[in-house]
Amino acid sequence: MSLRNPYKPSEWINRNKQINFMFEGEAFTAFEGDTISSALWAANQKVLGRSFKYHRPRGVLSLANHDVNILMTDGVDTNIRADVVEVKEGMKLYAVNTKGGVKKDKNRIIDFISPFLPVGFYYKAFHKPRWLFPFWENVIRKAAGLGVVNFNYPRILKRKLHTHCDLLVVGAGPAGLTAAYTAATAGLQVILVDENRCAGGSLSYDRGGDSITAEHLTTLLQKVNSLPNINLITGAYAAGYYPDHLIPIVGAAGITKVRAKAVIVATGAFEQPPVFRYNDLPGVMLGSAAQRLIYRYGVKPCNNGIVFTANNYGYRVALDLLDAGTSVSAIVDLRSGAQGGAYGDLCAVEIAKRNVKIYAGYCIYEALATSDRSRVSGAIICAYDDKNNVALADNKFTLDCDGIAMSAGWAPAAALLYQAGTQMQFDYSVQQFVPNRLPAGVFAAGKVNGVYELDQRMKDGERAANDVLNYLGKASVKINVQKSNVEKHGGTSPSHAYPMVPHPKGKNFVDFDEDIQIKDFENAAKEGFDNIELMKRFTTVGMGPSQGKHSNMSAIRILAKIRGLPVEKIGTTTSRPFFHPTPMGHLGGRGFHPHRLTSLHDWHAANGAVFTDIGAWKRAAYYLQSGQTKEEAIQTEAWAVRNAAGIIDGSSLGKIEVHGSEAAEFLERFFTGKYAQQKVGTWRYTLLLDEAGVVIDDGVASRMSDDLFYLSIGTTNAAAVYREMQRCQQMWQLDIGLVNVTGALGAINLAGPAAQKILAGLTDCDLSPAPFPLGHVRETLVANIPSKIIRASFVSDMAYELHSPMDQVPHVWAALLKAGKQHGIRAFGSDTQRLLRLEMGHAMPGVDTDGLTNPFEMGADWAVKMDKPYFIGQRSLAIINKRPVNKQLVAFTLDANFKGEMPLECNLVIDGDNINGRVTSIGFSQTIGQTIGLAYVKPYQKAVGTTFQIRTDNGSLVSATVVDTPFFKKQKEA
Amino acid sequence: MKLLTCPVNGTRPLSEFIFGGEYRPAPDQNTCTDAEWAAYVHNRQGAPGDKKEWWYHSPSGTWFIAERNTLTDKVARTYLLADANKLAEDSK
Amino acid sequence: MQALSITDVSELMRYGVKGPQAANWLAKHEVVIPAKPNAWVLNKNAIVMRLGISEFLIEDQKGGETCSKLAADTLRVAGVYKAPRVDASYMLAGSEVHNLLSEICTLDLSESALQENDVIMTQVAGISATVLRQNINNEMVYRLWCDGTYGVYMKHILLEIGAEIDAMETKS
Amino acid sequence: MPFRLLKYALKKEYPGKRFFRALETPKKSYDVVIIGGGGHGLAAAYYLGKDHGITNVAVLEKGYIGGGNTGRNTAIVRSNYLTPEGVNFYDASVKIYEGLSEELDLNLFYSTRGHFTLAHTESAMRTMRWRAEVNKHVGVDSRVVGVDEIAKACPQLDMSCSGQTPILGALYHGPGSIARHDGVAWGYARGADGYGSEIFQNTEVLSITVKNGKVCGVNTNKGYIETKQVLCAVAGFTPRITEMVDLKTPIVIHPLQACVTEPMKPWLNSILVSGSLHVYVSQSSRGELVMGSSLDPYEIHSSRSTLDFVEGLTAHMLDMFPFLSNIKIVRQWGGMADMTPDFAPIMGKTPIEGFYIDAGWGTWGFKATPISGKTMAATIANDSNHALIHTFRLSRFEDYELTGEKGAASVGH
Repeated sequence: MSLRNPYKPSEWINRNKQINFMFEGEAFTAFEGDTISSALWAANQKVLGRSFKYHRPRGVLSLANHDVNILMTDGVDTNIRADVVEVKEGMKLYAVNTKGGVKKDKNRIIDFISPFLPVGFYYKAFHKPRWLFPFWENVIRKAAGLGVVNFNYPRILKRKLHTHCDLLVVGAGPAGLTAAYTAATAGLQVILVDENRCAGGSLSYDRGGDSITAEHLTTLLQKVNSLPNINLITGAYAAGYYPDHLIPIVGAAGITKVRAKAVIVATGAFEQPPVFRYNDLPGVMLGSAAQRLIYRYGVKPCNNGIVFTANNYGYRVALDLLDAGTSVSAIVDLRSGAQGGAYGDLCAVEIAKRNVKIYAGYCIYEALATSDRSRVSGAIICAYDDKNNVALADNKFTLDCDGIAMSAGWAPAAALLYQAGTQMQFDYSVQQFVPNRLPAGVFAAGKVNGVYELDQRMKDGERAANDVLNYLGKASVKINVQKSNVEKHGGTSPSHAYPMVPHPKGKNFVDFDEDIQIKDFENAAKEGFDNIELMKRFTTVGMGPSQGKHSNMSAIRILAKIRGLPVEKIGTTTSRPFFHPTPMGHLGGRGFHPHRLTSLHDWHAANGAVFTDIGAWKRAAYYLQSGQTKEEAIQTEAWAVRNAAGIIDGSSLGKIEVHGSEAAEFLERFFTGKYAQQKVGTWRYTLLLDEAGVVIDDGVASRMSDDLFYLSIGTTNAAAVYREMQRCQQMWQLDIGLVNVTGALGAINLAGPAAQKILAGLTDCDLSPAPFPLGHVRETLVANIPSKIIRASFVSDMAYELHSPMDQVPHVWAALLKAGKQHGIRAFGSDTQRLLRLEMGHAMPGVDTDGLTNPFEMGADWAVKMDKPYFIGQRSLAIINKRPVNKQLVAFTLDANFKGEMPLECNLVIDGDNINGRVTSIGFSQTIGQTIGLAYVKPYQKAVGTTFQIRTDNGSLVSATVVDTPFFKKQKEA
Repeated sequence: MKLLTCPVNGTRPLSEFIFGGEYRPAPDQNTCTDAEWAAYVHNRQGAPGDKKEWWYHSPSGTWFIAERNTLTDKVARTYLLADANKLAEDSK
Repeated sequence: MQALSITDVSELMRYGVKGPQAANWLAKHEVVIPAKPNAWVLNKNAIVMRLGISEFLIEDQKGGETCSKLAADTLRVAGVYKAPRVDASYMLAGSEVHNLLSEICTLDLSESALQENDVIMTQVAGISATVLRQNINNEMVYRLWCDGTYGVYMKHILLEIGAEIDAMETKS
Repeated sequence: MPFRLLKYALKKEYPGKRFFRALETPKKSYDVVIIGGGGHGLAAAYYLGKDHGITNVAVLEKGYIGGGNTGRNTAIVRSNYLTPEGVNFYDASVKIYEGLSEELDLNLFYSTRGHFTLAHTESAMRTMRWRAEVNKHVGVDSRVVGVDEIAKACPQLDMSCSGQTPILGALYHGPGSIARHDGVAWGYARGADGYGSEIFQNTEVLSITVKNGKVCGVNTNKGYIETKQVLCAVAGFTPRITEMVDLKTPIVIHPLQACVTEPMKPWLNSILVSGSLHVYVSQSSRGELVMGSSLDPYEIHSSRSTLDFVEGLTAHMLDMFPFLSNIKIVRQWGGMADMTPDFAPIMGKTPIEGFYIDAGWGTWGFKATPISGKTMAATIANDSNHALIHTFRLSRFEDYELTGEKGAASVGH
């Protein structure tokens, strides 16, 4: 039997387009615009989900994403929120978390044993004996969880955009629409966002059986649509509030991060279910859910309904039900004072006219279920003591029904306000938390502000907009802007102070996500969890996917009752993003993975380079020729450097110019060495420490003129070192200028016995060692490109580092390859470079040091000039110097005939039971014919000739002997 | 994301900045004791309150000082260290 | 007007100089400089950008020769530091240009927020970049510079997002 | 169904006794006052009673018990540290944890899952080997494993990480576990209360009286309490307490954030950490993915959340698990981590007689809860630093003897 009603102009469905879909193996039809839940409800399907813990049958509760009674999978996606997700042609849907289907879920057995699973039961069982817990844990894990993850789900990268506006209004109900219109009329750029497919908020469903609200909606939408400076975004939600008014708007297509100058939160309120036994049966739903079914989807919530109310709103719901063709057999009003339509409410008067029986001062003591427990079939009703909040169950009677609409009150949708730092206070006139002190630039309007009458909500929207204009200094003469106060609520409270019906048998649910009942709170409190946060953690109330939207307020009221305290003394739990759970594909979105390439990148790629990431740079680690292993490639490249020539692209090196009359002074303060007397045309080693005396980086300073040094810095640290130089200059204010030329200049290192010959053909510079020895620098043309030639010895004594404009480096590279061809030149990569520098005995900061190593331990005493007036780290070194050195970096070799398991970097140096240090660098050197390395040892082991033990991965001990550096003594010229 | 105002480049989201720690003038290393120096190097004013801090605007390479309350995360003002030093000179 | 056009103009000549005397030095070479920090002027067919207080980046537009003239002066002067540059440089235009920019930059680059002569140094697609907007033949064009070593990456991102926007345009 | 459940259900008075007494006003004096009712403070109270018979103890908590970092962390327990001292200390903690549910008679859901620290670079692989070798040396089950073994434990993991940062291997740590963090605080609270310690919630320390370099009492919002021994175990609030006694420390507060997805059926059994991608993740017994990232880069005394944290984390999670694109993040939160420059705690005696510190727990405090409680109790009882915490003494900074954990600068947790 279909519950679909005839066409209503308010509806969001397109009756001209039918949609076919499957649910649990059965075929159904829907209209375009139906949500999955509305379509199934229209088809009189009421068991649409199973609860998380007890696997109880569940149907529509809020139809607004304020609960997760109905979660589905379509075989691809999981945990689909059927209440708000539109049904699509061909969908094959199943409820999640069932065993054997939603109707016959085998796990429903858990509901019957639920007395054995009281609140926090899992803390109290399964842990003895200890060895059985893994078994129980497995059982529990399988029972918990909701949907099953689809491991083949595609990666989705949603767009993440940034946008800016004067005012963001969240919520396009009467308050939000009015606020946006008012602000936009005064010239503000406004973004108005609403999570629903259509704007209007409660105007789109809360009709009270009349047409006035519909007229308001039409008028407001016309006004809003007429202004070009309002950007109305529907079907997207404000997911959270972040500092300085940053609010991500999450929609189907992606995230828009709105940076607003001011925000109006007009998010309304969540209707709260009253708590009574079996209030979770399919067919028992919130009044607002019933209205949403009626007006948005043209669906009758039920045929014969009872309204259980504790406010005037229930009477509006009753009128809407009647309007939809539902017969209303009774209104059960918790309030004894509501007798005969008291409180002067017009709807109540109208109801009385329609001969609907009103039981004032009564409660639904218990909902009754059909024999298959699949839906509500009636209600047991009795009088209710509104003072002591107890059901007077001695005289109870039963009414049949196939649906119950509940209206007991509201909780403000104040998540964004809380996240923004709003102080809330409890307002007894509306029995609700309302904003007390709002942060600068954040405003509230409408129900979230405790304003409930429609006229007043619109006025409140206007007031909030005026407050914004004042705040932004945009108050214009045209609009009478004055700081006004929120109008106080008159009449009866829209929310009942304690809409709970105790029942000795329980099953009166507070949190539908987690199946939490009143007694769970009582028990938790009795065990000492009587602080709202402790209670939340112990009972898990509000911790499910709907994050307490329909349960937190009840939890607070119950705890207040238990403790005999007023509600405001209980406080609230902290509100955290997200307002609705937000997909990772939206949040992750398109990731930016910036990387830097040298101008030789294409050449490397074309020549078999295997790249490695060093900081943002992609560097060639080695070049793999066909059939080679990595190790073979490295050895081939190293062999070329030792016996012919090699070139490496060093363009990722940090390169910094220090100009100015006090450039040498700057270097003397910044590094450990001395530079004042350094001759123009030479370079010196640089060692940088931090203030604690720890080694940070090393490099080379070339003096190009009296007032210009050219620094080469390791790739990894280049950006940080430059930044630190800038910071020091801020403090020291020397007559210098820093120019970072890292990206502007490239570098090639040409090394090997044939290096001089190769280079000689490309430059006029006299390269012979007498005029141009190691340690010197020249500026000249290389292959007609202006370049610096630095005779550094990092990988070889016979090496020339060529620094040229980045875009000219390929030209120089090609010229070198061409000139070197007859000498057997070969490109080598950064992994090979590490072996070569090891052969030279150079320790590398970051590889041969860690975050605590000082220069004495590293063996760089010679580079530290303690007799200078100052350098960074000097004072700490003076302290460290008074203490014995605890470890020492030494060079070692393994026996030339060593054949066992090769020690690896970070294998430990072991002496008996003690860890004495670790290997920091190790490699087999073909040139030397031995395995060589650097390791930390205890000072008693540092003398050349000492042997020490390295323990390999498999536990065997390998003897190593301390030797002098460099391993590779002297390059013979070819 | 929070906004921070670079005194040269204006207001930008925090992702454009690098935190450089508290601005802490060092004691005179020639006259202070070892313990004083060790305390300077390692210890911090960890309690919440108004602090002077180094911040670096990455895209422009600008170091500046921000006076920020570490409890409320509110920034009272930002300025270049040199400007502040000059101001202090002038007022002497 | 095209929906989106992305043009790589990295081949244009550029010249960088900084230091306390840089402004005077440029004045001597008859280069008009912006009066305020983080602003730009068009001078003799060259975009002259003042980056922060005392750094300048000049880019010759087609037919300009300011950069080559400046480069010819190799004399070092106190307080004037040549800052050699290899930039990647792009022109972005079209009706969808803000759509593109809103994904790669957090800042408000609309006409109302970015003044005609503003230069901003910010992050674009996660890296440091310089941005301004320029009116060329009555079309608004956004100019974007970043370190040349990021050029391949930047171009890739611009084209990837551009293609997506293009696809959306075609669909709608 | 376990017998104990039946027992609980059939017992008339289902809810047991209060876990700890509801006390409002402290007495005039106590032998020991513990500031901070988190896991550490409560554990110290428990072991003071259990190991040392010291029961005239007040635990002062300014909010509710376990409401600080105890209830905010991602509940990972492991001992695969870098220094032998660190490994020994945390291993002792793991050993207590393994029997703690039984000892406290509360199921802490201590679940040994195995812990993989993924390495995406050669240098990370070297650090993994370093840690593995030190762990092995002191008898802790850690080893460097290859991609195959990772894939066996977690076949869903994309080893190429979407092609961005391929996984080369991992440090595997067998004892790596997760636990129900709140339960740890509640269990210790019940135990401490059972020995006679008195727990006061909503009780804030306003000042501490020190005379002649000795502690004599604490002033609270509920009056003055005389005591000669005060333990400061307040994590993110440490600098506010040490300021009261004019004690200088290196501790600065940085927020650490975490987030959780909606529950799903179990699929992730291991605990995974990626230093390069700044991700750590495990699946709770409820079915949620619990995830964290690295520290926020600047000092702030607030547990606020940021959007860029969750954007960065989810992007990296999707690099590892691309199929999670439509799995939803339910909630994000933050805690205040009390960071030290060498990534190790500060524990033990201080220059102020009777003032003991248990701080600097940064991002690694939860796993140390039992052992810190035990060693601090011993330190207080004997007025002498327990041998296990010598490395973590406050004076190491003045001595330039920072702990070697600084050597391994990768994401911890």
